[in-house]
Amino acid sequence: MTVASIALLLADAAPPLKLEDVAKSVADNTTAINFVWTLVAGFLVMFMQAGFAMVETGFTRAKNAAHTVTMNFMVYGLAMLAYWVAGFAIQAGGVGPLSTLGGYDQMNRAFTIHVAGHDWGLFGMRGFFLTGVAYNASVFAYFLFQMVFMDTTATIPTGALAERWKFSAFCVFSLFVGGLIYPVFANWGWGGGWLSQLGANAGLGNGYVDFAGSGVVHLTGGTIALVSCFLLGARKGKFNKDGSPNAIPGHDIPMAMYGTFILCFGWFGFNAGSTLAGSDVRIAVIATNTMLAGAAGGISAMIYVWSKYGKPDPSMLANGTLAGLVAITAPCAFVSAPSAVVIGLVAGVIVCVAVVIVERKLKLDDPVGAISVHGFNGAWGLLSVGLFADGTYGAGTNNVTGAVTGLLYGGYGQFAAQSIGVLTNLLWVGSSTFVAWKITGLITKGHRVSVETEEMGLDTPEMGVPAYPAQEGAPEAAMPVLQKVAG
Amino acid sequence: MTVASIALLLADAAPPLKLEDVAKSVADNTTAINFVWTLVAGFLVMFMQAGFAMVETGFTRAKNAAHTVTMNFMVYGLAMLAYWVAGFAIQAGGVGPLSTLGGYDQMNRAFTIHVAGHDWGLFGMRGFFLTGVAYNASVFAYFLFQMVFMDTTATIPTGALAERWKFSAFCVFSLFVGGLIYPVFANWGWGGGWLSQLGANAGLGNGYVDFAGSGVVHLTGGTIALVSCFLLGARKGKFNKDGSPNAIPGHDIPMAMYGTFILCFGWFGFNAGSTLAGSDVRIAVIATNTMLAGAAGGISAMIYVWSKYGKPDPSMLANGTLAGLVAITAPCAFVSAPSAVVIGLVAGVIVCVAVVIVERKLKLDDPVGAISVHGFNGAWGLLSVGLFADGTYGAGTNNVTGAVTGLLYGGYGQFAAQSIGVLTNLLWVGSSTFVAWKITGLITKGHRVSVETEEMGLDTPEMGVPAYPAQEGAPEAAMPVLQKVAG
Amino acid sequence: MTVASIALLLADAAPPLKLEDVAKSVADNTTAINFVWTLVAGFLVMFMQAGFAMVETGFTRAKNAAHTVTMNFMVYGLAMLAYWVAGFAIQAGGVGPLSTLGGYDQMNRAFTIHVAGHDWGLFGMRGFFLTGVAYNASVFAYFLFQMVFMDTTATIPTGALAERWKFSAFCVFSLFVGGLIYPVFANWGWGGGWLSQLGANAGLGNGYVDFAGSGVVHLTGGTIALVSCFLLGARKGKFNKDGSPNAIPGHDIPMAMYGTFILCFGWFGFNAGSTLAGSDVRIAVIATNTMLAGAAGGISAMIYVWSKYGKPDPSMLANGTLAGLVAITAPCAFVSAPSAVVIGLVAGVIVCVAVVIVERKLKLDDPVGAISVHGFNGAWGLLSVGLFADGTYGAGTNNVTGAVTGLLYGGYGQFAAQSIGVLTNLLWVGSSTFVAWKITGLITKGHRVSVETEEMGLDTPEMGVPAYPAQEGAPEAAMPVLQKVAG
Amino acid sequence: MKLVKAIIKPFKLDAVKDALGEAGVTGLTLSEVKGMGRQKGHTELYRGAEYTVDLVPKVELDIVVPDELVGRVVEAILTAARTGSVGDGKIFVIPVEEAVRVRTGERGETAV
Amino acid sequence: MKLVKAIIKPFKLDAVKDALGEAGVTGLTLSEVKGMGRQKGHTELYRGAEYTVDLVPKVELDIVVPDELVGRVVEAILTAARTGSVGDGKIFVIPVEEAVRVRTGERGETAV
Amino acid sequence: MKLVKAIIKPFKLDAVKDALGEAGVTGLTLSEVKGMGRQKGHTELYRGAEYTVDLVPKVELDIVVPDELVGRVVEAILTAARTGSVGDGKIFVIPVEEAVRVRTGERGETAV
Ligand SMILES: Nc1ncnc2c1ncn2[C@@H]1O[C@H](COP(=O)(O)OP(=O)(O)O)[C@@H](O)[C@H]1O
Ligand SMILES: Nc1ncnc2c1ncn2[C@@H]1O[C@H](COP(=O)(O)OP(=O)(O)O)[C@@H](O)[C@H]1O
Ligand SMILES: Nc1ncnc2c1ncn2[C@@H]1O[C@H](COP(=O)(O)OP(=O)(O)O)[C@@H](O)[C@H]1O
Repeated sequence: MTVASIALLLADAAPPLKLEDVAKSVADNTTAINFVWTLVAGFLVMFMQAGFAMVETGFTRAKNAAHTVTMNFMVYGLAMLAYWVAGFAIQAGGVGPLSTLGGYDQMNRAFTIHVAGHDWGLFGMRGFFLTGVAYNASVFAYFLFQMVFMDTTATIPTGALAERWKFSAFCVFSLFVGGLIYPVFANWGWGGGWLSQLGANAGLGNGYVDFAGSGVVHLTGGTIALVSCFLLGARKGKFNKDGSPNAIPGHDIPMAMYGTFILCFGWFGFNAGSTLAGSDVRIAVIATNTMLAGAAGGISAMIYVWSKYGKPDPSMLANGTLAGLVAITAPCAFVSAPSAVVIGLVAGVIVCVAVVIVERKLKLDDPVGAISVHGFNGAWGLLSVGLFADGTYGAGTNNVTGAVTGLLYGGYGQFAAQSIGVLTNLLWVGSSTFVAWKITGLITKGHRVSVETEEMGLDTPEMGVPAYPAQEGAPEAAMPVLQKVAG
Repeated sequence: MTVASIALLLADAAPPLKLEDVAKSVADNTTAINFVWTLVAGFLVMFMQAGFAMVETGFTRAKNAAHTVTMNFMVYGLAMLAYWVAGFAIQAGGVGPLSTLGGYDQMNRAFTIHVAGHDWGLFGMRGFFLTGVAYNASVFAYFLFQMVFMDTTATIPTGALAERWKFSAFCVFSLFVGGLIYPVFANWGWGGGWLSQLGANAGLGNGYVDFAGSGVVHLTGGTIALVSCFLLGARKGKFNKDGSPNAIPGHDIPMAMYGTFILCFGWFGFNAGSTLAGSDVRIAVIATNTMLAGAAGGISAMIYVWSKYGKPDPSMLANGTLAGLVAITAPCAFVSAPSAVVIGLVAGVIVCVAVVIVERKLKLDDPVGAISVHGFNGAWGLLSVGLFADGTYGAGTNNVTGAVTGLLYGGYGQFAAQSIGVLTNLLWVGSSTFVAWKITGLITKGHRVSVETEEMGLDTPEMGVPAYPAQEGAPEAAMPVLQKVAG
Repeated sequence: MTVASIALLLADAAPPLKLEDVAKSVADNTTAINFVWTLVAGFLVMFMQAGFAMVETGFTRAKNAAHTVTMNFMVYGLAMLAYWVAGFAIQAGGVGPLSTLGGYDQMNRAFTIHVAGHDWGLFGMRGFFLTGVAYNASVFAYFLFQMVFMDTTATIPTGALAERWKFSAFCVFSLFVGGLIYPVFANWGWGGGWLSQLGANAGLGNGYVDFAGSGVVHLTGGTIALVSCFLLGARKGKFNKDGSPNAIPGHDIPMAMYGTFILCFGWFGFNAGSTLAGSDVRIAVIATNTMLAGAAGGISAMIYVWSKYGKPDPSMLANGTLAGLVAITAPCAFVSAPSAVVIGLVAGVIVCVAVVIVERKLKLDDPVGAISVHGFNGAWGLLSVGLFADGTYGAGTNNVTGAVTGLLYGGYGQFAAQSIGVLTNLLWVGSSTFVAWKITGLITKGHRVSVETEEMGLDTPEMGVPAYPAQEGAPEAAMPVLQKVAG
Repeated sequence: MKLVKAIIKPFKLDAVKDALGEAGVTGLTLSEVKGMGRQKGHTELYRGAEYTVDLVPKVELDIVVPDELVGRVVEAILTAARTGSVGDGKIFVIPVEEAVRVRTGERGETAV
Repeated sequence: MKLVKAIIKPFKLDAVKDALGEAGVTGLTLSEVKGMGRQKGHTELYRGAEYTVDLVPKVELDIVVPDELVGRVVEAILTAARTGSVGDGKIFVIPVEEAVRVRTGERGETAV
Repeated sequence: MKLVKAIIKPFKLDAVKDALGEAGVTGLTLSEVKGMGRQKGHTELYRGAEYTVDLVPKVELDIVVPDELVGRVVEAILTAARTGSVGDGKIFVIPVEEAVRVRTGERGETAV
């Protein structure tokens, strides 16, 4: 008797319960759980935009606060539309069937090259504007989740370039980040591209493994910040004639710390959501590791600064916490709790040291520490997969049978793949940033505001309004409207 | 062999797995998914209260900030209790079985009138105080979700009336919004009332279709704001003798933008949660459309203002983003991604034009732009369903077989139903606001604070405390307590 | 024909669908729903840290704002690591199988004593560092959820001790809270310890019942605050020579209210998440009751203050709302909506009266009202379970068959169990706080900053930086870096 | 030259600025200050405690004018700032020995 | 009349206000200022960099008093504001030629 | 003694402080003020409405110096604060009759 005959047999019953139908409903439930999880996680990641806005605005001066917050605000929409037009298609074209989201498999269309006996993916070519086969719930869920990740990257450089970047240049450059720079690397790491194939094609562990994006998201953001911060130059007054730096404290430390809490909150979505599956109970391990590494980063930064300068420096604590979160982002799913704590502790120290290196060796002026937090610790996060992955999770990742295993557990190839990932990121993101920066500069006639604007503060000349108008004009005065506009 | 005999047959096994039982568990899981989704979405919508509070407080002056923020804070509780006492019962009495939430069907009891051969619902009559048959998990889930929507409406007018409204009048008036004005229209649109029956009873498409409330929530809030703003009059100093307006900048632009980000975040719950079903994968399309339209609104507002005044105006960007979100709220489930972008782009321009119309033609003083954002774009959102709905979703909505289809896809009746919805909203909400306003004025001896209070700022005279006490009194001084109270 | 033969019969079909497999998948889905629910709820609770930070910082003076916000920030990580090292194991060792999270049962290992014919649990002994059998997804989910609850407790005293507590003492003391004080009581109430056994072992209702922690979390926090506030002494200037108090207004009332909204938002996770099961539809009742009680608390506080002083006091409204939330935390699952409203209304009045008692009778200086909000209303919440539980839910709680039933519904024993819980909390938490405080004082050479530091504000001397540097130093000046550090 | 120092109610600032302009004043320097005087301050309410704040927000205008203008300037302020209720403020006239315009180095009355 | 301008430590404000009241002062104007002087400022720490802030928050009191009261007022401030450590502040006495009460137009000593 | 009151552009503060130090000034008091004058203010944009703000942020320095130092102090400010564009600010010199150091009670020039 075949299933068909059972079906037949059930059919003449009322109600005609069939095992297949029930099984189908079960699968639908699993899909629904994964949709709910992926979307809720995506919402949390989107909310991180508010956190970044608060951190960056708090760490800059009041006279530039409207400019900083508006960059943070608009980068969300600008990069999103560029990603919707082109970026998503470039990234996702080789992603394969969306197995946890119902298995939809119509998106595949990657540009590949054939080298050394293998096809290596370079970029995708389907899904522009989310039309055609991309007008599908599974694709939309995937788009939303990937979009908010991209937007995290796009918002990172705004902090490093704050207090002197022309708003028009910011607008144009952000389109490049969302439409091209990020998507290409994301394709290589996550969209089935060549980095992810390093395992299957070249035998390096599971290939490039970057669970939630220490590399794809944070190192990319950090590299953009590094190159563009170098090209833009320091704020007036940051360095003295002799090259020694000055401190330029931000104007609202509590706000920066509230923002950091929002980031801690959203990061749960960032990391645990990256399973794209609520049905994968590993999400609990991921979320817990994320939490522990963030705490550890804050604590080690505090201890480091306290023992060095005699006081716990709130702004470095906040950066330390973020450093821990950035670092755990790649390894979160593959490591034990003690490893997560170690990764975080190291990250907290790295960020403190990196801040000094960036400022005093590289002579770069990064007002919020974007390069140190996202760049240095993004790289550390990628490498730490290659060190601490304990072989308990990730079997099948990137079409490689074994679980992800780092050096400390005997997996040599994995560390190599991770290292290649770091270098590739620096090369691609660095060079494409350079080109996009130059093109942007041509379009917007330069990247830098005038000296007068910088002295006065960017808010009124660039944005049209100070951040705190009552502290600027007369607190009581209603200001007569200059130009009447016909309704 | 019937199902019953299979059941029998399974019964004598150990463990006695039965297909029916398994199927029941599957259905329970689906219900659980929908509960989780609906509740989480409801929580996100509740959180929008914080966003509104920040936007409105940031857009008003420091001397009125405690008053503005406290209105935003208390409207949540005041309108909630009025809704719990009466509003929910009025709204929900004709809602039918809560199909996605377990199918509970005991809430139905609507007051209807018989006209033109059909019964038309006017209001519900069951569920007061959430007692009796309403003491049920499904009803509570539904209540929570509907409550937070109502509270969004209730909070909208506080922005338009800020900096001059007596706090006592605010308290009383908010009870009317939560207990009567909103619930009646919500019944018509969502509770099985006559607007929703325009399809089944009068052949107009699927009847009034307003997926997540461009009309029920936002246009209602905007109409209340319009009428009450007219009745309350402008702030002292807003208009000159010759009728020309003055600009009165708010005191904290970054806070307004953080608040807008919170609204963007909560709006995912607002729109995608309105399926009341995590098991409906369309949630991904809804959430993505919501995100795109918000971004598009911000960008088109920016471009519009920038090209008109030479600078991107942060406060209008924020309003533009909200305008896009308001507009997509009704059509979010029924349109493609490009349509969502178009709806958002148009909304961003509408809000810029509307702000000028409201201020310079209607001579209304709306400090935060509530009428322009929620009123004008609420109407635009409703109409855009009738234009852009592409017939891919919503079959069965309001007991009409076909999917929701707008003008551009050949659905003429739908546009008519939407237009009737807009007009009905203006009529009912406008007139009931007028009456409630007058009654409130009798109870609280007027709506307007004294001239002295307005000059000095409402905070101390109305609320008892300035928003930023250190900027008011002596920063260091501990103030002796006047009146001792026996514990 | 047995199930086995059906399975056989299905086996020769392709695909070989088996009822057991389908049933297993159904159970997996239920587990997944519960994981998603528990984690999302846990994330929301974590986010409450931001809310506490805003409330406490807003309610303190600008010159201490960096200190207050940094205590709130670091308590999260410090207490978390102490809990990870030891606290969790102490708390969870008698928790039994994690039934909603897949039924994992390897964590059990409690230290018990045998008294009056029963084994009574005192503390757990498994799960240190989350290693060994604790390296498991179910345990990690449970850990995350319990951790964020503990952290709520740990953050409560920082408000009561603000503006005068040495940061080093704060750091050390927080380790005691997370590693010992909280976990022991949490074991007694939630970890299978003796309080929870009062029903099964001593016939007192369902034993100590504290659904989401009015007692375990809030009363514990309040008791720590009470004792340590007494030991630390009042802020300079708080009391006059004659013992009469002075008001010391905080510096940012709107921020405190935004923070309160975040707490309202997170509290949904706090209470409804405490089912650890999205599959339990009671979550809707819990969430709705939570919402209603918070609203009721705010409103009754407003009415009370308004009628007493002639003005609605924004800071008391916010405290009233929190009081309602604290009070409903224990009974939220067991009571009807009208009872929730009554519990909240009473809580709003209690907090107003308690603030006066604490300040004018006990002569304690609690800048943010932590003792009144969390202590008094934590106790009220515990007792209200014993009064209002209506017997519709909680059957089987603490291994007692019947549903949880309070005095008003005939359940006498329950009220007794709750009262024992309150007393036990005061005794254990009070005495262990005293000891931990003294030990901390030895380590950090006292708890109190110098008089000069307190006069100048704690920010610069303790933390190294003022909260709002531009208001302190010269707004424009970039400050030369003193000490150069070799990279 | 004299320094005319006027302490006024904040919401009168616009009117006073206009009146000064008409009186021929071309420049002034303004700061936000708090005043204590006959105007009694007010009661505030914070976390269930009432207390009195005896400091009232005021705006202070510093206007340096040639001697012959002092009378007109004082009159202009008097008229524009007066509401008739306690706390309207004060005007103090203080001698100035020299004024210098930073931009040009001009001295004396032409500098103001 | 004289303008007594006192720059004091912020936390001494309450004591000074009380002492002035006892000395017969009925009005004053206060502003928050920053001072530089012998008091050396302090070191701050921001994102891993130590730096010195040489501006210290102070409160400045402007009190216009009849000539005969100047001595008592100065004494009152001296006593109330002194802590004995560097940075206690300064008192400057500046001549005032005229005082006007805006509310009434009164001039001279009765105006203050 | 004289009170030298200098109103300057905020971003010139550092340069002026340095120049004053070289000129022998050991103490000063600073406040953030807003100025109106020839410098025309600027246009701002808020919610779709353009408006002019005629108040410009400035920093005011109050420096009390012995008579013989006035010239050098004024010169130092002039040189350090000048940008050459409108709005560079003013320096006013006002007589001071007495100075007292709160900490010690010292009077006269040694007090400043
Ligand atoms: N002796 C004084 N010295 C300096 N400022 C004063 C003096 N007396 C009053 N003021 C200022 O003038 C303001 C108004 O004075 P007040 O006595 O309240 O009312 P009125 O000017 O109507 O008599 C005060 O708030 C204070 O700023
Ligand atoms: N020459 C001066 N002119 C104006 N204000 C001064 C002058 N010298 C000092 N001050 C003010 O007095 C305050 C205290 O002076 P400082 O030299 O630090 O201590 P002390 O008064 O104990 O000698 C300074 O912070 C500054 O505000
Ligand atoms: N008559 C005046 N009294 C007091 N302050 C003045 C006066 N005129 C100008 N100021 C101050 O000097 C600043 C600069 O003056 P302004 O006329 O704009 O430029 P400039 O000094 O280059 O002529 C003003 O912003 C104001 O603060």
